[in-house]
Amino acid sequence: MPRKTIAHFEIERLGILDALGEVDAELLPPLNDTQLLRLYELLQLTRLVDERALNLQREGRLGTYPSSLGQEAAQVGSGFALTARDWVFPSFREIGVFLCLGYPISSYYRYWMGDERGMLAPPGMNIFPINIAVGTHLLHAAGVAMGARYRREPLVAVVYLGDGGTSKGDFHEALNMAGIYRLPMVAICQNNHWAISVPRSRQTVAETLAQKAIAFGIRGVQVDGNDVLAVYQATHEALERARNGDGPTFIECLTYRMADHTTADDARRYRDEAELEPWRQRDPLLRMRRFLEKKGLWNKSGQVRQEEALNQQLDLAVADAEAMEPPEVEEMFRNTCHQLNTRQLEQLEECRDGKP
Amino acid sequence: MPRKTIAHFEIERLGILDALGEVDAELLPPLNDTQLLRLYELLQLTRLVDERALNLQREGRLGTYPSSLGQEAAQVGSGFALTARDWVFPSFREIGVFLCLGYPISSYYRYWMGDERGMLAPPGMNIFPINIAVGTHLLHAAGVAMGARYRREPLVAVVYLGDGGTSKGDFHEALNMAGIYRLPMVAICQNNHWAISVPRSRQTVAETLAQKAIAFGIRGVQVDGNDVLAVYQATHEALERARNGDGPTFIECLTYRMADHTTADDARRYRDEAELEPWRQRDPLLRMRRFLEKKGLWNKSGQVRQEEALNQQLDLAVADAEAMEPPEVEEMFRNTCHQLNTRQLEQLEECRDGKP
Amino acid sequence: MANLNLVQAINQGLRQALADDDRVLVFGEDVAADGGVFRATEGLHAEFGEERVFDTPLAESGIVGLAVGLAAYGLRPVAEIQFLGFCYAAIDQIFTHAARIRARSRSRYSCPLVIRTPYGGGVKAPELHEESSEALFCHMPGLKVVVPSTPINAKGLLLAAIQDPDPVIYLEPTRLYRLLKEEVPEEPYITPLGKARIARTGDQLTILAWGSMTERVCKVAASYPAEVVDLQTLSPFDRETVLASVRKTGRVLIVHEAAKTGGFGAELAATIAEEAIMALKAPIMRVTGYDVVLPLPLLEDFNLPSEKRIKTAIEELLRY
Amino acid sequence: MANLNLVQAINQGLRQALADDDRVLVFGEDVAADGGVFRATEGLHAEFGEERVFDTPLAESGIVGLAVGLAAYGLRPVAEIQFLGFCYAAIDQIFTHAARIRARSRSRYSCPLVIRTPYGGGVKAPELHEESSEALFCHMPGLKVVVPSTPINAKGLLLAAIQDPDPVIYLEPTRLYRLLKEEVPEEPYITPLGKARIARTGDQLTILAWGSMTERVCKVAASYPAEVVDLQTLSPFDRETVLASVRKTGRVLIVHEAAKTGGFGAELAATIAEEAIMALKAPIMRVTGYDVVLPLPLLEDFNLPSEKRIKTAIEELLRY
Ligand SMILES: Cc1ncc(C[n+]2csc(CCOP(=O)(O)OP(=O)(O)O)c2C)c(N)n1
Ligand SMILES: Cc1ncc(C[n+]2csc(CCOP(=O)(O)OP(=O)(O)O)c2C)c(N)n1
Ligand SMILES: [Mg+2]
Ligand SMILES: [Mg+2]
Repeated sequence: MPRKTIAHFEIERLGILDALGEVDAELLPPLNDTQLLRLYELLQLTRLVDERALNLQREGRLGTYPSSLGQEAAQVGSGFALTARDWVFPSFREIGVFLCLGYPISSYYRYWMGDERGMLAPPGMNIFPINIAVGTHLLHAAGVAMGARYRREPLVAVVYLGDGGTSKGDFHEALNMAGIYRLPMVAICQNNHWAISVPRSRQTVAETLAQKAIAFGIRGVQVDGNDVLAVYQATHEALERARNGDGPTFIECLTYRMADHTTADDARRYRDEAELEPWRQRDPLLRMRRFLEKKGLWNKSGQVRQEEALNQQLDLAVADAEAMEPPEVEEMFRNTCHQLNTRQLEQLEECRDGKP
Repeated sequence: MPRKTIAHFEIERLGILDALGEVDAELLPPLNDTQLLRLYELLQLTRLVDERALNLQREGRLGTYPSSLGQEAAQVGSGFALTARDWVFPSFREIGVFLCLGYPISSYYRYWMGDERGMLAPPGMNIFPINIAVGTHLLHAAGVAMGARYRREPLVAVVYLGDGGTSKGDFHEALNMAGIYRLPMVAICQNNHWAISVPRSRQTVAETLAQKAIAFGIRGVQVDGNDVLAVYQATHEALERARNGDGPTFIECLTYRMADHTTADDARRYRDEAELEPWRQRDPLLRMRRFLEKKGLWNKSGQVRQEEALNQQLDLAVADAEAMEPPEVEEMFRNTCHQLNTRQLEQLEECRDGKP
Repeated sequence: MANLNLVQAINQGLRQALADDDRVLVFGEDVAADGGVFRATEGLHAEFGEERVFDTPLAESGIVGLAVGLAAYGLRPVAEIQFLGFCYAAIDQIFTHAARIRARSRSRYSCPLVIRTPYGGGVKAPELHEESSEALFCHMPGLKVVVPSTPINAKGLLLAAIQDPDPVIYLEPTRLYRLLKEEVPEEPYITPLGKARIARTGDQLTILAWGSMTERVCKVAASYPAEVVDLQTLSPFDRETVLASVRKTGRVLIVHEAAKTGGFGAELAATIAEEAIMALKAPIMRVTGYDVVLPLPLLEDFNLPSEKRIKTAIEELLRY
Repeated sequence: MANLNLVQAINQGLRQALADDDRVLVFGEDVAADGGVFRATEGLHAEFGEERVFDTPLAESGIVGLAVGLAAYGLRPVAEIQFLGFCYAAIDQIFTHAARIRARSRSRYSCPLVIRTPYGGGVKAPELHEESSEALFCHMPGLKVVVPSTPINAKGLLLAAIQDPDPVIYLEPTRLYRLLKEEVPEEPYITPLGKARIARTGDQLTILAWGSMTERVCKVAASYPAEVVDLQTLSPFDRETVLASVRKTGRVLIVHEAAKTGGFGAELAATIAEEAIMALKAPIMRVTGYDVVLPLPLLEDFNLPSEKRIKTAIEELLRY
């Protein structure tokens, strides 16, 4: 056998709803009008919660915050496909996913105000705390997926990461294990083209991120990340496969970070504003709204009413978050380990009556 | 754009010399008779040095040792393609590569006798010490490759790893960087089908290891690792590309670990002896010998003479290794940092007159 | 009651944990068919099957990260890292996640995992196979660090570690694996974490040690009025027992294999200097590995605290 | 001579190192166009170009491993890890390789690299952005650990670190980046590694500190007869200066941000208890961060050693 081709691979991209609000009828997922409207409402809510967070930060009422502007479809489309059983492993920019699960907005704000209690998930909601150490949490999803299979629980572990996250060794170790153990796991990568100031093109020279799945012998797909229907469909398919024992999927959502990396960042230092223009045309909310209007499900006044309603919801959430009494120093000790040792107990005493 | 295929990939396998000693004339690399005979001599030497190490270990004259039995072609074929300029980053099972560079056999033995001095490379020989922490050294090759490019030195950094090494995060981080910076680097993976007791099939479910290159957007090829000519050719091509600025290559050499993992291991605990039979048929030395005999370059008596000569060389190497005086305790301190601090100096004093 | 060496006691402990609690899973490199490179998991794969006892790919960070997920899910993962020297690649998962998931989730999730790993020198093994970096793990709140020193406490501490609701680093002194045998109770039992063991009583000098040094120290101490405190758990360490012994003897010798500077002996000395200094009749001495990169076999005996160095230090202290 | 804050002094040091020595390369995440998330590398990419100053992918182990290769090849890599909390992923490369390549190759290769990273608390940053795990690196022979505390020593120590033939972990106290300005000499200069600085003289009490705690300690100490020793280099630490001060004052307070147990303060206390105990009039006290998982901003001030806690300890010690 001389030079012989021994393996072939292909990467597919899925798109359903284009920037003008036109859909590919064959691919349209079977969602009823209520669901379609709910999707749009979640997109709206995501954007408003994010906008409000930025305002609070500017007023010094919230700490450093990473905006999800422009990535709403990737978050809501995938989050909407989840079932209550599934476990979610967020990165730090997935407010849209938290909202799909019904996570209390006030808690989410509270976390970014510098309070760990904001990440205490409500009972029955299987979501891990926000993960700051990029790329390290895919392994936890793998572990939960393995545990669930061991317990014969039909859940899927869904983990979110960014394009930058694909460069970490843990990304590799986790997805390789997901393949070996054929785990019920879905990794959703929001390729927003930037890792702070490092562009996607400098993160890897692979033409797509989806093809990284080939290294692990698992399924990889790319979707239009600003197309909420395509993201929903791709996630839904991946979840089905995982539930049916057909193994993990790595989904690359092509989207764009329309804001600074965080409120501590100034993207003008490193990126050309002109780059944003084409992506404004691809706005995920706009295209969904156009689609709904064409379907006669939506109009200007509905839009206005919805925004009002959501903003009222936000006023309450902010009020709740700010009404919360400050955490006690006990918090810091009691959550370090299940039982404090004698030195920790002495330290707690000192700390209690030792306001700085 | 609905479902659309956006990327295609293929993995090629190269073979030139088959198990019966037949070659694919078109692919035959342009090596003259002297070179072909030298290749065979190096294969022989590799096997004999290895055999001797095992004997020494059995007699308690050498420590735990990892045999390269069956992998001679992957090591010699690649090592023979290197130039004196290139830098080599071995794993721990590449005696064949050391021999191609002309590394002193006595030093190699000395290392496995528990003496760091065995890894002090002769002046002008650019080889890193044996690397025990699997997969972590690809990054050093990347660093040297980047440094060489910076200095406009036309060298290539060549790193060796095993199938197990492909599972480590550092493997991913290194090859991704190699792609991004288009580094003059070649990673040679000896897929000997086992990582101690873990079979290749449990290391990853990717059909080939070569395809892992796709994740990094770099070139990946598979070769018959028991075919010294194919390994030579594939390595030669990869080196040329690297030198010409065409970037890194990941080469998977399909071979088999015919011995226990190390002298501390007993493979019968976990692998079926029957698995070895087909690989005995594919012995890398045998097929090269058949090829040379068919070409009229080799015969029984030549074989006998060569073995004698090589064994004499080995007797001397062992004698040299064993004649070496034990290391001084200074060794331990002086090589920790360029200048000892006062505490280390006190410790050195104590250690000197404190034989255990 | 059977006469077992340390590795057999660990094997028995693992078998009993697997049998008693279906939440327990054992995994790592070569732990299944091979039974572990030191045979600590021998027979477990055959007895409990692939779902409970399985091999992983060669990926230490992955092994620990997987364990973190399994533990948060509610299982009791017991992960093996083949040697402590390969734990460095897993430190991010251990420090960033295993130790913090309880805090980050405000106790919604916890991390009851055990990481077993052979550690320490004296076995003439290759590079990175004889590390003793226990101190690193003792500086991360949220982690427990346990070091057995006999077959009996090896089993009891292992079962305690597996039952503990927080992450435990369980360091197995490779040199002791087959060095000593003793009668180990057949039934499962617990040796409580956080409690030291008085390996030998004495009133003139307190020697603090753990793991393989306990054995060496006890040998030497036999001919002196020295009390040997075998810490058993380094984090949290048994401050009360240590201080009580020091207050009794007034002299302290600390012995460990790891490099002196920044070793765990420093914390013990600092605690004594902070809380019992008035009881001291002499300087707090440390006999430890030197501040050098660990040598290969030919020099390792010059680095490991020898009986001679321990003897010398004892006699110097007793002269005060 | 310009009035610079600490981050500007570092920026100047990097610029001069790049200008003076073409072996120096600066790289890490966001160090190029962005100039570093704290602007420490601002302007360097524009001035020295892509070959000398470049961004890396998001891979900390990769960044350090790359630096190890560059250093062994003969260059002088200065790698930035964006925050100390992300160094955990690089500890394998740091401990297994950066610290050992000299030993493993019997000095045929060495590893003159510098890892710069912001560290410490007090800046109300997110999780993992305020770690102070300096002690970990002080327990690995072969590594140096440096912590500046003023703009002047920040520049001098950085240039010394870059010239040092061995690997140096250079920890930048984030809280001080913009807190204080001082006149920094324009020309390049060296602040020798391994030497402490007497930040304040006094004869009744010795306070040992480094990094951001130096500033806080000096504030409080001003009203007491306390000598403040700013270690500057933790590994190797300036044992002679520390012991001399202790022998003079007979009282010791150690202040650091990191958790108490296993912190570097333990090594200092142990060294004193071993070599100068007879000079002590009082227990060796430590005021440190607590043994807890680092809290988020709302609680961080309760964990960081406060002026009040330092004051209380000083007064307690002076009562002896
Ligand atoms: C391991 C690690 N290294 C560095 C950082 C600092 N950092 C925070 S976000 C970020 C970029 C992440 O990029 P990406 O994964 O694409 O996610 P995105 O910010 O685009 O959502 C970096 C470098 C971190 N949080 N974790
Ligand atoms: C990081 C790391 N983990 C574990 C080990 C222990 N170990 C030594 S060799 C080996 C298997 C390596 O397999 P492979 O990479 O295929 O190389 P081979 O032994 O087949 O040559 C293992 C697990 C190690 N040396 N390094
Ligand atoms: Mg991104
Ligand atoms: Mg192998």
